[in-house]
Amino acid sequence: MANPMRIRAAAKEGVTEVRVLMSHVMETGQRKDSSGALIPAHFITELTAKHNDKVVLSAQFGASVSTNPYLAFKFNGGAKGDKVTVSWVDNKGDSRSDEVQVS
Amino acid sequence: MRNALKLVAVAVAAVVVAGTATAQSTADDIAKYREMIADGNPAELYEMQGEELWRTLRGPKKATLEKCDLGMGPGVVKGASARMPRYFKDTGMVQDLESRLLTCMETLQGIDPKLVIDGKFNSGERKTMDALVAYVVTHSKGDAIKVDMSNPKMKELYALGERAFYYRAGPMDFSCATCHGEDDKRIRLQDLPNLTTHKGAAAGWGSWPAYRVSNSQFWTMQHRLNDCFRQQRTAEPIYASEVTIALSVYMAAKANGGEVMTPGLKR
Amino acid sequence: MNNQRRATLKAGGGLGMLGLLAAAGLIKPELAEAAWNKGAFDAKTLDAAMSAMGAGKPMESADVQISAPDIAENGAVVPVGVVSNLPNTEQISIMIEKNPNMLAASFDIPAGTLPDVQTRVKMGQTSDVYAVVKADGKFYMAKKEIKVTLGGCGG
Amino acid sequence: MKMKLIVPLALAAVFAVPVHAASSDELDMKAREMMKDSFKETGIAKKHRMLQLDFQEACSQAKLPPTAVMKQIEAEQMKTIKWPSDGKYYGDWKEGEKIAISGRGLTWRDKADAENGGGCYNCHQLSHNEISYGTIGPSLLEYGKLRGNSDEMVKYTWGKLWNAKAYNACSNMPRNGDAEILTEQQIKHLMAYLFDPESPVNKR
Repeated sequence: MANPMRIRAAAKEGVTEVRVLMSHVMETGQRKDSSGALIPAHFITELTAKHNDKVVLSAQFGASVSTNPYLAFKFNGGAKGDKVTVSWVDNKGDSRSDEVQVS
Repeated sequence: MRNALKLVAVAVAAVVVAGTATAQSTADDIAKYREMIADGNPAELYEMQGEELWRTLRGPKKATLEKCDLGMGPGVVKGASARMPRYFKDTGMVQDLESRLLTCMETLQGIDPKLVIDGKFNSGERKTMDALVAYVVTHSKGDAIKVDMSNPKMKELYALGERAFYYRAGPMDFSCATCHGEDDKRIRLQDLPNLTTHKGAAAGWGSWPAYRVSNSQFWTMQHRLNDCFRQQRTAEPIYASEVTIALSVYMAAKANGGEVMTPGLKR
Repeated sequence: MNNQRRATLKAGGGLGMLGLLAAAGLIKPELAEAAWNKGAFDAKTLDAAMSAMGAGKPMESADVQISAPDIAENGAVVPVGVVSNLPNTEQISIMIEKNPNMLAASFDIPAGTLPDVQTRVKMGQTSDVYAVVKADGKFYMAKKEIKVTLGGCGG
Repeated sequence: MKMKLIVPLALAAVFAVPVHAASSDELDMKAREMMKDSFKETGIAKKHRMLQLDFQEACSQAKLPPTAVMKQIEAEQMKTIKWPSDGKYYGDWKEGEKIAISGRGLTWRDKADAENGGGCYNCHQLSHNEISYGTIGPSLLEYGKLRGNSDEMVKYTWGKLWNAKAYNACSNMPRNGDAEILTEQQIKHLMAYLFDPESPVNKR
């Protein structure tokens, strides 16, 4: 089971900045283990962020995104207490969704 | 001949100056890089897991760690790691954070310390330890390093730590001092704190444990020391063994008064 | 649903599982609707990746800005931010020329979201990093070289 | 000398009160025990690695040993230097560069038969092209260009690469040849890297 994300969303002067840390190995499929066997690719492929019910960002990731991915973006509007939800799915079908209130 | 030597000296000086200029711009670029990744330390992910684990019923005794005494009273996490290693009356030993957590896991939860001591990094109970450490050290961030050196055992471990620090051995003749005994040195592009000074010890001790971007792992001080010895080409230090506590006391005492910046973010 | 999505589904790529999960109600439908552009992510050359994205040969634009360090202390974590000053920016993509798979990430920017994203990517070696922006249906780009250094004791 | 210490100390331990402050000799002894007991064998990193050679022990303090001791160590270490068996000092600078860059080998994760690196860049600046270099040792940029290739300079460099302790008893630099970190052939490659005019150490 995937570990939770850390999401921070802060509203300032009409713009909400969202910063997300995801817990994921982001394995490229090109690395070998100590016995020389290829470690299968395992990485987040898609991500969606919503402000209340509105999609504010959708992203596609490849294996070149760093382990424990970081993402920061901004959207107009958003007020203290609003809900920001971030969801991801990886290439093995694992998924995770977490939400946070705008501060 | 003498003139020729002088010429060489001038040429060397010129190279040194030119070298310093490029080294400076490289150092600035690296500083910029570090600044850009400073926000969003993945150690936070470990901290979240650690906080959860702290409150989770685990081990044969199905207990949490909420009564664990890290030296500030049962369950007090705030400021605890800033004061470690410290002498604990109940065990009669000087303990660093990891060895103290082992005591709590054993007494409260019934978890065998061997699972960690003989374990492998990044797996099993050592992985649990990583998360717990991340949780605890985050709650001393910004505090002053405040290690109580009044106990005679602390003093003895300091003296032993100092001897371990200068102990040269192995096929490469290295000691800790080889890399950490002088100011303003670096390995490759990584600055090496001079751990024999307050300033260097505060920078080094104060910024570990840390998340390492090069291998995407959170490293406790036990892990940091283990890898220093690996690179020294010595035999492997036993997890939470006396040498690891002694070196920790040596560094922490030198660092006293410095700022806790944990969890750090390292190459 | 665009052509890319249909083609990928027909090919039975990595999205089969997603569909199943969506059907089972395990993931929210809007997540499954987003199309992971397998062709672009699997592309081995810059041209192939660009064409799979429908970008062709984007023109260089000063309105696309990359914020990234000149030197990365470690290639495993290289911070890359992209800001677009082009009106109606719909999409921002980050590509690393010398990585085996050059497309690292692609962001769809709906109205109301600022064309300003930051993430971190892996780089195997010193390389040009491209920011490709789709605005008003047209593609633009900027590039910047990031040096990747070897570090530590190397053991 | 060390053996004699053990008996009185063991006795002292029996009568010792818990707060008794250990003397410097006792601490030295405890430290030696600690350096033995706190380590375990893993892979090729055997426990005997914790035992010290005489010069290692002499160089295990914040202060350098007295000049006479240093001179004696240097004279002994000088005897360990093996000069090239075929009289040829230079290999291939391209191979030398790889050795200079690699910091691998001899850790408990390495295999016994693995080829070790020289780890030169960990501590030294060498070529114009590599910006990631350490500063524990002096810059060796344009080594051959600046120093020339007189017999004296070539021999000194070979000797220094083989056993740095012959020239500075407590040098931070490993005894590459003497401790069998690098082979004679690898040292030849490093020599070429340092002296060859075509090497990026000398050619911009």
